[in-house]
Amino acid sequence: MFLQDLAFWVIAVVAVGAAVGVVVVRDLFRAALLLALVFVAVAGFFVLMSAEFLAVVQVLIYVGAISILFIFAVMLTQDVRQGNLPNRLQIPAVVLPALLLAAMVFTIFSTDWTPIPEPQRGLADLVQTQSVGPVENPALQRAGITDPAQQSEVQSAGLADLLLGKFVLPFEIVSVLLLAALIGALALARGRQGAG
Amino acid sequence: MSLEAMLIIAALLFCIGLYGALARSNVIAVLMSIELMFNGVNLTFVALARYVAPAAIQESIASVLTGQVFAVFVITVAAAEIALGLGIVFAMYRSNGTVDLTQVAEMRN
Amino acid sequence: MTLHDLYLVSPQVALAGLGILVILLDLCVRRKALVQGLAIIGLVAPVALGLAQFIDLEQSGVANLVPAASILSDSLAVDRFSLFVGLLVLIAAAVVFLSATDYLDRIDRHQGEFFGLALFAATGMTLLVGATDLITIYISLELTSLPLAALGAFLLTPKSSEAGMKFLIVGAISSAVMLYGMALIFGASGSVTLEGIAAAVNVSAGSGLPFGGYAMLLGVALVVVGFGFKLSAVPFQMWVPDVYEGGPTPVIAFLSVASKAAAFGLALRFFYQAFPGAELEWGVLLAVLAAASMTVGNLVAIAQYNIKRLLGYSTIAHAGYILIGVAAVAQDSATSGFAAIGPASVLFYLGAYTAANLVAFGAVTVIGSRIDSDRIDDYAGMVRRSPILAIALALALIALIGVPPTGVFIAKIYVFTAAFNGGLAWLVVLGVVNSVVSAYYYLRVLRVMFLQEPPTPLEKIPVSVSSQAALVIVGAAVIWLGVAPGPVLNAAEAAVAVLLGG
Amino acid sequence: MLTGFSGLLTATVFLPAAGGLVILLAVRGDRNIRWAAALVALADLVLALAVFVVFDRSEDAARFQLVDRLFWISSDTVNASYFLGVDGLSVPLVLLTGLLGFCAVLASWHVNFRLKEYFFWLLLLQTAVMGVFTSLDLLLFFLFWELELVPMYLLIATWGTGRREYSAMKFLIFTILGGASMLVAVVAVFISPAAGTFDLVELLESGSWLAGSGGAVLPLAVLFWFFFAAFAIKLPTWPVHTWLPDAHTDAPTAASVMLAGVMLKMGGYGLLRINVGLFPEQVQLFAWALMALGVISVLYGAVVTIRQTDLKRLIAYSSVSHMGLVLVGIASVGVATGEVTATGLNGAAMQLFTHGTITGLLFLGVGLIYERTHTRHIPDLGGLANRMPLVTVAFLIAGFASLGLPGLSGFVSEILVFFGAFAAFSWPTVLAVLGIILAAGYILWMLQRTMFGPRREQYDHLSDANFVEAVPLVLMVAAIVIVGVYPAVLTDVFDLGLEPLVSAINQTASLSPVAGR
Amino acid sequence: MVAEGLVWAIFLLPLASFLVISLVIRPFFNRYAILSGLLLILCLSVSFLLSIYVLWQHNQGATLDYAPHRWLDLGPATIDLGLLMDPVTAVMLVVVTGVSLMVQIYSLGYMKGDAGFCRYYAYMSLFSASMLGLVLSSNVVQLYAFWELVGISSYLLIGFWHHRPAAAAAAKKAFIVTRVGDVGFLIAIIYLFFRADDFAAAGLNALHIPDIWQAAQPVAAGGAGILAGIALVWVCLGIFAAAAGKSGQFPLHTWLPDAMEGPTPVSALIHAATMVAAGVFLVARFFPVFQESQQAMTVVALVGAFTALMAATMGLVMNDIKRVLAYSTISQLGYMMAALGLGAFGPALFHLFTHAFFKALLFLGSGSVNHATGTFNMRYMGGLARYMPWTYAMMLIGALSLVGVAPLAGFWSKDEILASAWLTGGPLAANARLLVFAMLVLAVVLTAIYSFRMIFLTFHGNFRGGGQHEIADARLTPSPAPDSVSEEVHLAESPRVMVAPMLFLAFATVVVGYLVNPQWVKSFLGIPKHWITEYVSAALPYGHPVLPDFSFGMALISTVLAVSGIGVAALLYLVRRPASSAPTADPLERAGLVHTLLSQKYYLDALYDDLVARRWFYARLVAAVDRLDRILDSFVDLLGRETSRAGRVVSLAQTGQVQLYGTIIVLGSIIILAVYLFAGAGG
Repeated sequence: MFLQDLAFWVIAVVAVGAAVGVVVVRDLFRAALLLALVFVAVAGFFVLMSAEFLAVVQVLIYVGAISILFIFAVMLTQDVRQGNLPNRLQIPAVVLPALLLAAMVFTIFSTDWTPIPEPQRGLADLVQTQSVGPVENPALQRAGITDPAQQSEVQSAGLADLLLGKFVLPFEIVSVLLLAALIGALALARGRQGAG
Repeated sequence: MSLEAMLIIAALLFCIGLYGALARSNVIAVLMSIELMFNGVNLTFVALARYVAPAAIQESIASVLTGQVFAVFVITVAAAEIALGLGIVFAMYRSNGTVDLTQVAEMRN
Repeated sequence: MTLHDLYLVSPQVALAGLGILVILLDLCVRRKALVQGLAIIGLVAPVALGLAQFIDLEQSGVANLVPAASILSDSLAVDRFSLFVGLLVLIAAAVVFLSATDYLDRIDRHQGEFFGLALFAATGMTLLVGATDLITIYISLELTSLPLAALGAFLLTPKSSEAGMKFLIVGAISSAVMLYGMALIFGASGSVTLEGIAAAVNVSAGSGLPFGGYAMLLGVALVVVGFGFKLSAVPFQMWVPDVYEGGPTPVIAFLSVASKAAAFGLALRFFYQAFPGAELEWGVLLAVLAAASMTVGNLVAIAQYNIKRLLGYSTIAHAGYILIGVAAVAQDSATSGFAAIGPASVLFYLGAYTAANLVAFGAVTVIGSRIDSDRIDDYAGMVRRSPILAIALALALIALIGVPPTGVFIAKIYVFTAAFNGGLAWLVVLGVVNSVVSAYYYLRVLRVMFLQEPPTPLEKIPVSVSSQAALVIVGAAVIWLGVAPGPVLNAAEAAVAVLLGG
Repeated sequence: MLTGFSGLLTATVFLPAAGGLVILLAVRGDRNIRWAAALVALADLVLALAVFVVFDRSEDAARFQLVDRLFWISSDTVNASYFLGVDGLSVPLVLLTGLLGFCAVLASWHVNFRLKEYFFWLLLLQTAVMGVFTSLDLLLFFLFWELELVPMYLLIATWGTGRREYSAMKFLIFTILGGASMLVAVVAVFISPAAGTFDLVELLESGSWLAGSGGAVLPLAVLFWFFFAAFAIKLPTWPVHTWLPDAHTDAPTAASVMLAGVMLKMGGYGLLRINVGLFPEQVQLFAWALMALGVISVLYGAVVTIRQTDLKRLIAYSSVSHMGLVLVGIASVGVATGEVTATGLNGAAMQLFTHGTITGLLFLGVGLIYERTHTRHIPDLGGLANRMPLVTVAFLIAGFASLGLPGLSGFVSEILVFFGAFAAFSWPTVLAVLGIILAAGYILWMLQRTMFGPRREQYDHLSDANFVEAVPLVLMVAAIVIVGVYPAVLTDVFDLGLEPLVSAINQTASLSPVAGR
Repeated sequence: MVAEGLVWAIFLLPLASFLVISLVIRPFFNRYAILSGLLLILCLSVSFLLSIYVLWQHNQGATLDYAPHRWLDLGPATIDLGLLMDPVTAVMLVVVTGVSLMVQIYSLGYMKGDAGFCRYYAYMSLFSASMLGLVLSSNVVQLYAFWELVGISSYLLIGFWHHRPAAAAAAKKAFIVTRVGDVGFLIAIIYLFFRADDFAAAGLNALHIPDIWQAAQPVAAGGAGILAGIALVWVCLGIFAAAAGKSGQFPLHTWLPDAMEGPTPVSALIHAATMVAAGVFLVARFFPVFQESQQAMTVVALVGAFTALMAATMGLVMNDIKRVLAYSTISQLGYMMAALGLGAFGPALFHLFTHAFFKALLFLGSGSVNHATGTFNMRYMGGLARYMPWTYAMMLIGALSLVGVAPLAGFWSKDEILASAWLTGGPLAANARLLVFAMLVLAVVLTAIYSFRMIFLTFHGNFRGGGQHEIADARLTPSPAPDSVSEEVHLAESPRVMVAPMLFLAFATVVVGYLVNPQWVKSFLGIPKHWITEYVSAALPYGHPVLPDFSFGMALISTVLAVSGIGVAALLYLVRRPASSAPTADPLERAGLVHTLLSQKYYLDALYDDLVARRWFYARLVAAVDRLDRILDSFVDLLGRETSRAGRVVSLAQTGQVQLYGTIIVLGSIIILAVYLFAGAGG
């Protein structure tokens, strides 16, 4: 557990520090790199929270795609880059998020979160950790799940099952959304009328 | 490591992102900050999924994955949003010749 | 996913498919009129499917076509409510497409993408009004916003890009904020479905806090930000005038009616189904937003010189009026027959407002594309340059004031009745005072068009047949809704039954 | 529930609008347009006369007659009907509208641009006013009430003179403000569980909707004042009268005639029909306030009138003064002891009719003068009596009627108002009576300086009214004289409409603690 | 029994004449304008004959009770159109139709060739009809209606030459000043209606005049006792206010001299004989009510007497012959009022009767003079006796009658009033009665002086140039000559059509005193002693003070006073006058301040017009209210301006800076949160 805590705090420091860097450094290129670092750190959190699949997705999409996009964008607009100057809204931009943060922190501490009850704790761990594919029997047995009904339940509780089952509609919508974003980006990239 | 710690880190990320979104003048930096906010949200989702009992936990153990599912969708949408956002940034860059939001304020009262 | 599930989402599938088809057709043919034609005629398919679902509803007698066993049961509802608003969206799309004719030569080469994106956005809207879980809501919301952002920047002119960028950034910030709120709601309730949230709120009621707890409270407050952005309610409205001014007019037309209708549908369903026991809390919040929207929208509109900006502020103001209906929860619904009047008035108002605003934007679209200006001063003597445009615009503006015999008049009566029923008499008074203020700026446009001399030499403004048809049909609808509102009223009342313990 | 469909009222109400539409779409040529409009208006006058004649005055006749009722909006929550009908209160006003509508069309003979539109709006206006007087459904009433806005606005702003756009906008804002206030009240009445209907007849006759103020969503007193605000603006009463002088001054003749002649009457009609009819208790309770406003309007209007140098402004302010009498008449219900009688209300109703004809005639006269001399500035006028004897005579008669000369209609309404109000508020009534001295002052001063005085050379070429111009003058003079000589022709009809209101008031007074005042 | 229709015809014939002239002759036969005059004369002749017939019948004891016709039903009371045929009415009918007939005949000549000939006769018809309607009315509202119609006819006739600004202004002034009084009447009527329920309880109609009489009588005297105490006083004073306005009683007399701007026959008929007497008639009509209030009677008597005296003083210094006559009229009306106040009902009406004839005669005479000289200004007359002997003779008769010299009509009637004042005094307290008497007696002297000043200035001495000379003089001064002055001077007797009516009136002036009211014999030509005073007194169903018999002492005193007055006038204007060189000089001017005060009419006109009307009312009150109106108006504009300014201010936030928009969103959400949290924490 100590190692876990240590890892958590290390990642936390890295994540927050890098995030602050993203919004503070003048050089956009460095900001983009720091952003990638934040993404990686968040992926680390995911791992810590047994969301391995998400961690993978995070790395693939955020670090692998989005960061690259940002870097491209930064480079393409290099010629007009006046640096990443702050605008004139510094005071409200600090005060308001700070207030919001205070509210969030207050909420986080004053809320009586319902913990996962003990009988299901183990199952939940298992389901979350093994979220990608079917859970293998040995793992089940290690977790002390012997009831066949429970076993099959756990086995059927995969992210993929959810995405194609209970959440199939948003899944389908996302596909349309991606298509729309693609087409939109393409259409915007076509250039001015007459110019191309 | 606890739920509260995790949530606070997430909230911090979110608010730092929010600050950046409000206070940076370069549109790319603003988009980056918005990504920070999404990451904060995702952390929150996953942490909640990890530590907080879903209402339907008695009926279906799979419901403990709901937060993660949400996070998956958020990541995807964020990607789409950034793709389109950068498209618009390029369009703006070409037509207005700048990526500085303080200079893109032609329309006002 | 069974065949029946597919049937349940068939209108949306048809819409998205139509979007793809239009883009493909654009790649294949040179005659751009065909693209437009397909986009318009193709809309028949989703409309027909929606009507089929409606008939199905009537015959089966169930409130929601989605059976509990369906895998869609957590995500989607196909009921009269979603069909009503969905149909409104589709009609708006059709009308916008029809009246866009005169505008299309500006986006000559990418009409396919233009219509395609609009159709994708429409898909999002139709899903939005049926969505019953937070994830679907979020995704649909994004599907509504993102294509519109792209469309906003579609002209690639400085103003247009600026409009698209503003829409995107403000939208992204508010959707991130909303998302955090959703996360909190999810955390507090342990559920993403509206039903589950409602159950959690009921369980936690009695804590003395609004919505039963701090997390839920903060969650709702932040979700309201996202909704407010879509509703263009104060204080989330700041993007509206700039985007309206810079965006392509047909897109703005679509944005101002369809997107708004969907957002109100969403807001109604969200609040009524997820927080049925907490009306007092969100009712007051929305009432305050309504008051602020009406007042700010109308006040600032007075100072506008650009017709699109003016209509932008007008849309903010009308968001305020409609919000009255959302906020007007029947105080004692058990005793009176007026339990449904709040949401029903919202639906009717949306219908009437859609008609009036479509006419206004239709006329502005044509005028703007012909005289290449949206300045109100350039509308001088419009009645001589094109009587039909002037009369149509005048009718729309009069309707927007809420003068009989137009639909918005009945709608206002209806909304105000609801407000009284909800104990919001002060809001009614504020609302009527705002109507007076609004008359001032609407009529200024009227005055310019009818009373000022046109520039010499007099240049007539040609209007395409399709635009004329759109203006005449929707203009007739504006009056029809004012003279014989019965059918639509009945439909609206039937539609909202599902929100109230349906 | 009253049902039926006789069609006469529907025809009366919609004939002008329909005719206007036909003119707009189908008639070509200035001459034809004018005659077509005149024909339509004449036909409507005949219909209005028919309504007046057909109306059954016998003892056991129904209170509301010639009912036209169709279902309009029927949903689970909102129910409203297309419901027209007349009672004794509205019948004379329908006639007045028909009469003035016709005169207004004839007074528009010289309008020379955008004729079609002009007559369309004018005729639409007539439909709106007719609708207000005949609607028996609150929602329909409000609909017609608002329908008049745009036509009037455009008539003033397009065909007016001077600062016409400013005046038109002012008119509009005030009227909309009033409408807004009424809208609140209409909706509140409807939503009140004890009412739950827009059906005026039901509301008037059941009276039960008032039982217990808990039955309304707003206190009845508040509703009363919301309604009152709308009608007071229209009437107009001090201090919300300031739109009237501007609107009148800058409106074209026909619009002035309609505005002063019938549209102000909508305010008075509303007060009688709704404030008195639906709020028998409140109107008694607040009679003192009505009286105060009325007396202030009478005196204030008269005093300001004296200072006016613009002919139309002068008449406009005199209207403020004269319409104040309507309030004074209505305040007669505030008697401290004893039964309320219909005298004061009848006076108020009569004042509506008589002021309509008198001021209509005055504006016609001013129109003719302005058309010929191109000025309304009183110091620039004078000596017109020689050149325009017919106009002078009409103007004189209108002026005399306006200052309450017996034998002409104004006297009847004034004396009825005073008779009625004195019983309730003696000293304020005496103050209001003093207004007639002021009236004599400004009317005679105006006559002296416009019509009389030495001949002026620049006016030597002026001609008297021609046939088309003379017809409305003669009609109005006839109306003024007939009513003045034999007022029972109207008062008997008004009584039929007012008696039920009075008995309702007496009934509530005997039931409620107010009676003890 | 006289058929009701015949009585109505007296009123309806002139009305018909009005309608025919205005609707037929004026529009279609204006070229034959003379028709209008003939028509009215015809109608009036018939009316006159009918009036005499009615009077005769009534005197024979015929009952003339006619049921009224409902005009307007007002619940407890009704407004009726009815005929109140009592002796007062019968006498008034004869006076009005008779004098009117004469004036109309005279007008044929006087108005000949005037462009407004038809209009003139139309107005005259209207006036005659209204005046007849007034005296016939049985309902108080009906009476008020005709009262106002008479006023408007007077307005129209004073302003007949409307192109003359002075005439138009005088007409307006006449109407407004009388209306001030009318308001009192109206309020009295309103008060009566207010008591209608009480009336109805006693079976009376609150607006029916005989019923009002009854209501005013105490129950003990067989009345209804409804009107009593202070209410009774106020009702009386209200009615008296109107009477004072119409009859030119102080302080509402100022309009009457100005009213002389109208054509002279109009002055003769309306402002001498009939309309101005309507005030007296009104008080007489309500005499049974007045009688019950000592206060009201005292007021009436004092005001009447004071008016008689004050008007006479002003008559002394006027140069305009018609104005002299006008003040004389006011003065004489004062006598009548005073008589009524003294309870001398019969003498008052008798004086009204005689005054109508001799004052009409004097006015017609002044018109005749004007016809010859082109002016009314006596300073430019003189010596006319030579040129117009008939006119001179008749004016002399009129003047003597006015002064009250022995055998003429004026003597008899005035004498009765003085005798009443001295001997009985009716309900008045003794000192009030003596005051009244003193003023009346003093006025007799003044009457003699001004009357003969007029005669001497006009007819004696040398001719001073007439209108021509006046216009020439006016050119030397900044103020132009009045519009009524004309250059045409033809010193000759007036045409016969003008002289004949004067002859008739002069004849009446001589004989009428005997014909209707022989006092010192038992009967004259079968007419009983005190016939008219007793006859009219019979109109009072509730009794009246006893009338004194003829008193030689009083007759002697008044004659001496009159003759001495004439002597003074002769001294001033006959004996000393020719010595003065300036033709326009007046010996009275030597009175200095007193003369100024009198010729400025005690500055009452100035007080009313300049101070009250202009400075206080118009410049202060009206201006202040007008300013208030502007403020109200600007308040509306201000509201509009501020609203749009608020809009602009709010719109300043729209800077175009997109992140500001985001900031505002966040701010908004934080505010929402804060409110929720506080509200939540608070409960």
